[in-house]
Amino acid sequence: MVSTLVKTNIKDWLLETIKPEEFSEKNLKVAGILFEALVPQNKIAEVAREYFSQGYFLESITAVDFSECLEIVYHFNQWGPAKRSCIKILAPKNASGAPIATAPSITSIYKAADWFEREIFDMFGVVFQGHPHLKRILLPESSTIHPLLKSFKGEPKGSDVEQCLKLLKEDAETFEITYPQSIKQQNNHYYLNMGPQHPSTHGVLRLLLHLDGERVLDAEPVIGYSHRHHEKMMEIQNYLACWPNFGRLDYVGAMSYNFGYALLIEKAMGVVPPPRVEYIRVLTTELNRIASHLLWMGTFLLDLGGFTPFFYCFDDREKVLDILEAATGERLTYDYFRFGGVDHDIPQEMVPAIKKFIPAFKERLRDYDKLVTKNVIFEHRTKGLGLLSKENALAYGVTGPALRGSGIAMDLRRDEPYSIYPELDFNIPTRTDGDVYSRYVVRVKEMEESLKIIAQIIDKIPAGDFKSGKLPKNVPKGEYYSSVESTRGSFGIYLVSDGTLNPYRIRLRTPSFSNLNAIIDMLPGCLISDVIAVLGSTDIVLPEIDR
Amino acid sequence: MTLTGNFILDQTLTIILYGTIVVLFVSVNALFLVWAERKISARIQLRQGPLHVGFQGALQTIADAIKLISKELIWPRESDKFVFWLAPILVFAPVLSAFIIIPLSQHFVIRDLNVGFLFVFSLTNISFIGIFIAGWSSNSKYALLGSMRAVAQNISYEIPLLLSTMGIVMAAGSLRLTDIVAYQNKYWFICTQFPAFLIFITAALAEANRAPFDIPEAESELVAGFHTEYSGMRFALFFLGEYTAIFISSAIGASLFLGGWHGPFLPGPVWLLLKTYLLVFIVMWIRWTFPRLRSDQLMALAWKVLIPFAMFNILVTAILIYYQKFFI
Amino acid sequence: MIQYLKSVSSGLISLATGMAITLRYAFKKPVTVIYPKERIPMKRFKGPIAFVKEEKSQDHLCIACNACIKTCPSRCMSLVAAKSAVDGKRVLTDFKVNYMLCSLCSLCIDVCPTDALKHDDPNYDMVSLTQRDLVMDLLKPFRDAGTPLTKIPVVDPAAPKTPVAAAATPPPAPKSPEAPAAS
Amino acid sequence: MEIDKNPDYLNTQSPAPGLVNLFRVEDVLNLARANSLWPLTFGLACCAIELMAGGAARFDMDRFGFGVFRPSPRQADLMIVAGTISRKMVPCIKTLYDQMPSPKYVIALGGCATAGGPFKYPGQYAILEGIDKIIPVNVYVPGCPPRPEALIAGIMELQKQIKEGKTQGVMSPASVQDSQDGRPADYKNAISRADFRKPFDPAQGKPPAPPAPPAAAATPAAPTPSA
Repeated sequence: MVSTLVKTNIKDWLLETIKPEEFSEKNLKVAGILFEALVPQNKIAEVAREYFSQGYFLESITAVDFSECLEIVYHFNQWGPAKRSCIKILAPKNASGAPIATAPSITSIYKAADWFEREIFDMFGVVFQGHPHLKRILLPESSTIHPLLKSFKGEPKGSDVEQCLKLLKEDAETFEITYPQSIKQQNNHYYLNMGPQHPSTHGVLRLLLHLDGERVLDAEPVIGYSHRHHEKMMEIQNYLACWPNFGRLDYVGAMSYNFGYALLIEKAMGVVPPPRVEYIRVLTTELNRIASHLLWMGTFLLDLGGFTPFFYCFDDREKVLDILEAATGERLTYDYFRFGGVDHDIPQEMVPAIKKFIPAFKERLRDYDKLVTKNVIFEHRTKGLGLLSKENALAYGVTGPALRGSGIAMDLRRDEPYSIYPELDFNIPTRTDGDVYSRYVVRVKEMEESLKIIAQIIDKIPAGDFKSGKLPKNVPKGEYYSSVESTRGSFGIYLVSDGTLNPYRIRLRTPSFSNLNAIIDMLPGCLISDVIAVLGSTDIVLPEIDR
Repeated sequence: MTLTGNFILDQTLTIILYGTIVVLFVSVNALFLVWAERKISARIQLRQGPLHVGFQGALQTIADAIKLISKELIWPRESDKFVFWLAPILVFAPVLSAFIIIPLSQHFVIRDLNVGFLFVFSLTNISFIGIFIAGWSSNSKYALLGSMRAVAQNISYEIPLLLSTMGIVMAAGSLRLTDIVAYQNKYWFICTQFPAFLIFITAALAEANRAPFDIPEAESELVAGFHTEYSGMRFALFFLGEYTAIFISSAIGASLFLGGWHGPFLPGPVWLLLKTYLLVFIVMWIRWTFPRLRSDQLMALAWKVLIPFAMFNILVTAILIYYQKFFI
Repeated sequence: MIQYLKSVSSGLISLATGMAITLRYAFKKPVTVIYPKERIPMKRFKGPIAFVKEEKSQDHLCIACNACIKTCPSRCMSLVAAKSAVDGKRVLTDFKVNYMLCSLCSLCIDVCPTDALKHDDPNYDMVSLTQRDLVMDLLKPFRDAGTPLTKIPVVDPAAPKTPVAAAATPPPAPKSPEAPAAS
Repeated sequence: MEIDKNPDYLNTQSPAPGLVNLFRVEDVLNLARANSLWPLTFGLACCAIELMAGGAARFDMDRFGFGVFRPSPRQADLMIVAGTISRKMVPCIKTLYDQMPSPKYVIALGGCATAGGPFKYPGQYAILEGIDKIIPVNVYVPGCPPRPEALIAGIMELQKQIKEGKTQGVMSPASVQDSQDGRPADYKNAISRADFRKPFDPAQGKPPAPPAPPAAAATPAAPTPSA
């Protein structure tokens, strides 16, 4: 990969060549980044190019609204041990008001920047110069608001119906002219709308497919159909009240999102949870990872037309949920973690239940192996399909099992260790092919690894408190980044705290967002049937993408 | 004059009688098959299946049928109305008429045609025209894609289906189904023609649009395929057509490979039904086990695997028959 | 050619294995819970929020401190308290939870100083034909049972002066006019 | 576009009971309809997972005949609105509802579809607070998310309604008094970046020390209590 030819340390290069306006080193364990630098607007392309050439991927771009300017924040990270750095540029607010601010685009360097910049345009109104098709991504295109600006004070009560009626009317009017005219004229080529209501788009994704017969020439995911204003919601309520949001962000693997938020606030407050809590957290997270992968496996096979494995997977999932429910009281949208602890102690009968579950599930995994993995039809449907090259993975910032299927052993449980993961013995399964089949195999192997982790810690849970005592009242002023390996990839939370009772800005870096973006390059050349397989293999959860 | 008149009257009455019996049987049979499929799939999937509507959910499909009859029939905007109306009938009616050649016993057969099961295959092909125009007239891209797939699939699988039966025709020396079944009073053709049997089952599955070959209506890809836009009773006719087609294919398969009415103790028709339902069960079992094939793989399977093997089977059979005659 | 035959035969074997597995599962016992007849025992499922019934007094424990109201992320709770006509303490006269908005995060239970709230576990399968039924009155069971805390006469906030006289009314008055009015 | 709040096509009562007595037929039809509610494969958010779980082996909605999930709205009878309704999705839901053949029924599954759920706050900009503002709803199943049993209970309630011929016009008023407390949402004003950055600058980017020493703060290597 490109990163092997490391010329100089990126920090030295920045200090020498770019001469940032502000520069400060941070503690990776507390602030989540190694250093941050404020560079002039016109240098950002150069900086991004250097980062790209050194093998960094773009973790997220976001913006923070200040009274005089918008701060646009880029987080770069590397595969392997975490070396996250934060580059900022300022976009002064336009006095005339429209556009609100402008900034240069880095889409030509990082493909991932495409959607990130569109999101900032959508949410903050920053116009990125040089972006090929800057349009709204999460809100309806006719929308006029930029909700994450602090000047947006909410809509009047009861305006939702009005807005929806307006959208309905627009929808009825624009029924005929959805597609670009230029393409409509070409023979044999046509557009197909897959979604938002489609059995296999895993929720409310709309895929706009440009087809020649059944072969995909071009695909564009249209997202935002389940935008639930998580980020704005968190800004207007206190830290404690954000918990339900983290349970509903990715409802399938909610526990790791809980984990991320708990880590973030504990870092910021300087709280160390008791050891029992760490064990409970890892235990529940790994169980949840199994449940999430099982759900994915079931729906993925359902997409491929195999009905029966879906039921077996759900049967297993119910068993995991029984165990989790006894501890958390919920089946999927967990609000289980608390700052410095967990909501409830795990019940006594959980340990024997898990011990009973492990061998039973191992047997099931063997059955899946025979029924599905080695099935000739399944192999034909998945092998050599939806290839994700390392280059594209880097350009799109793909993380999680999708990346590990392409041969990169990146896992934040190893690379940016948190909680008790460094003490545990587990492998990071990888496959080198980068196709649908390898992503499938990686996830199945991950379930085995999770089982291994559970088996390791189930007997070692120390006695003690399940909650730490007194907590500081609020989060000290500053910026924090915390990142965990969720079921779908690396989930990051970027918090700007102004020292008050509620966050000034919370940015959620959700893995599926980048992973879904990458299918733009995986789909061309596929058939419609393959679109389903490729989409299924990325394991997306729409509300997490749309936030 | 009177003779002809009587003859015509006789004929008409017979047709009406047989028609009524067949339609009744088909409806009841389809209802039973749907229920059986739901129960079988449920058992395979560790669940119960229909349970609360009648004993073990036996009335479930009847409720479904009554509901479907009473549903609103929707004409999609800009659909080709006449063709849209015609398509379900075209799918259902030919399958229905295929019943006339199934020999329940040596003499209990409605029409013992000398072209035999070729007639069935040509009839079932008409229903593909129905599927095609259903997708075409719906004015929906998903439906169109589904019908295109159906046509491609049908053309490919017709060949292995016929080729797989040729060995039997050569051995029995007749296309007439009664002759073929009668020939099997010593041994069933499944013993000598096992590869052909596998090919036949595969191709019959594909002909009946069953999973893993259900690509024309692939739920997870094309929403509901060619019948995406059909509602109510029209949709039910497609459903009825599909299940009847399975039954017909299985009955033909039972006649060709499993010795039709032959069997100890029980009367012939019962044996035929038993064998048919066994094949239907296998078809369902296959459906609930495998993932779906992709359309190009489906073609590859037909042209690269089934047809060569079927040809090879014919060759071997021909050689054997030739030497059998030569030596004995 | 050999490769081809090998792939065909291995494919056939894999298909047969798959069918064997599904057939094996077909003879296992279904895992289905026949729901209306059988119910899964709820160990710790979070049902709708309800008041804890104290064993001794059969009464609720709420002191109307508003801690849950302030914490609730979904803003789904509302509480009305009035001044007791007896001793001037705060008395709960109305406590409603809009179950439609509740996110079952149990933060209110966490912050409650008297542990007066709980999840009503067995009530996990409530359905309704109207939205009105889903705004739950937590005090209703206690009012129906006529527990002591619901009977305390309270100062009417609308008429701030008169309650001094009302305070003289004896506590065992069967029902105060305010309590039903709050429903 | 008009919202049909009490549409005629929901009315399945025979038009002229005096002329031809169709009550028996109507009863049979209602019984059939009640026992064969085919839901639309349609999920919006979290509750859709519970909908899937309801169809899976443990709960098995197919026992009642609800298990035939139809992906095409033309063949579905029951729309289970499972999840948060974002405004961008509303035209799609409305279209789907219109595409379903009558008689058709709607269940609002979960708090979000019922009234906005946990995502309702003063001034929200992205969701529709309850699907009943756009299409008529027959049964509400609250919970966040409701258990699959609650969904089954909801469908059984709907069954009861259909059997008794009561479904037409079941439209609860959309403007239910919600006990939302008067707590205003805390919309902040933008703070000045210069002010925000101030404490960072002097001491080489050291943040103001949090209450506990930062080095120890998040170190995962908490003393291991090997059991």
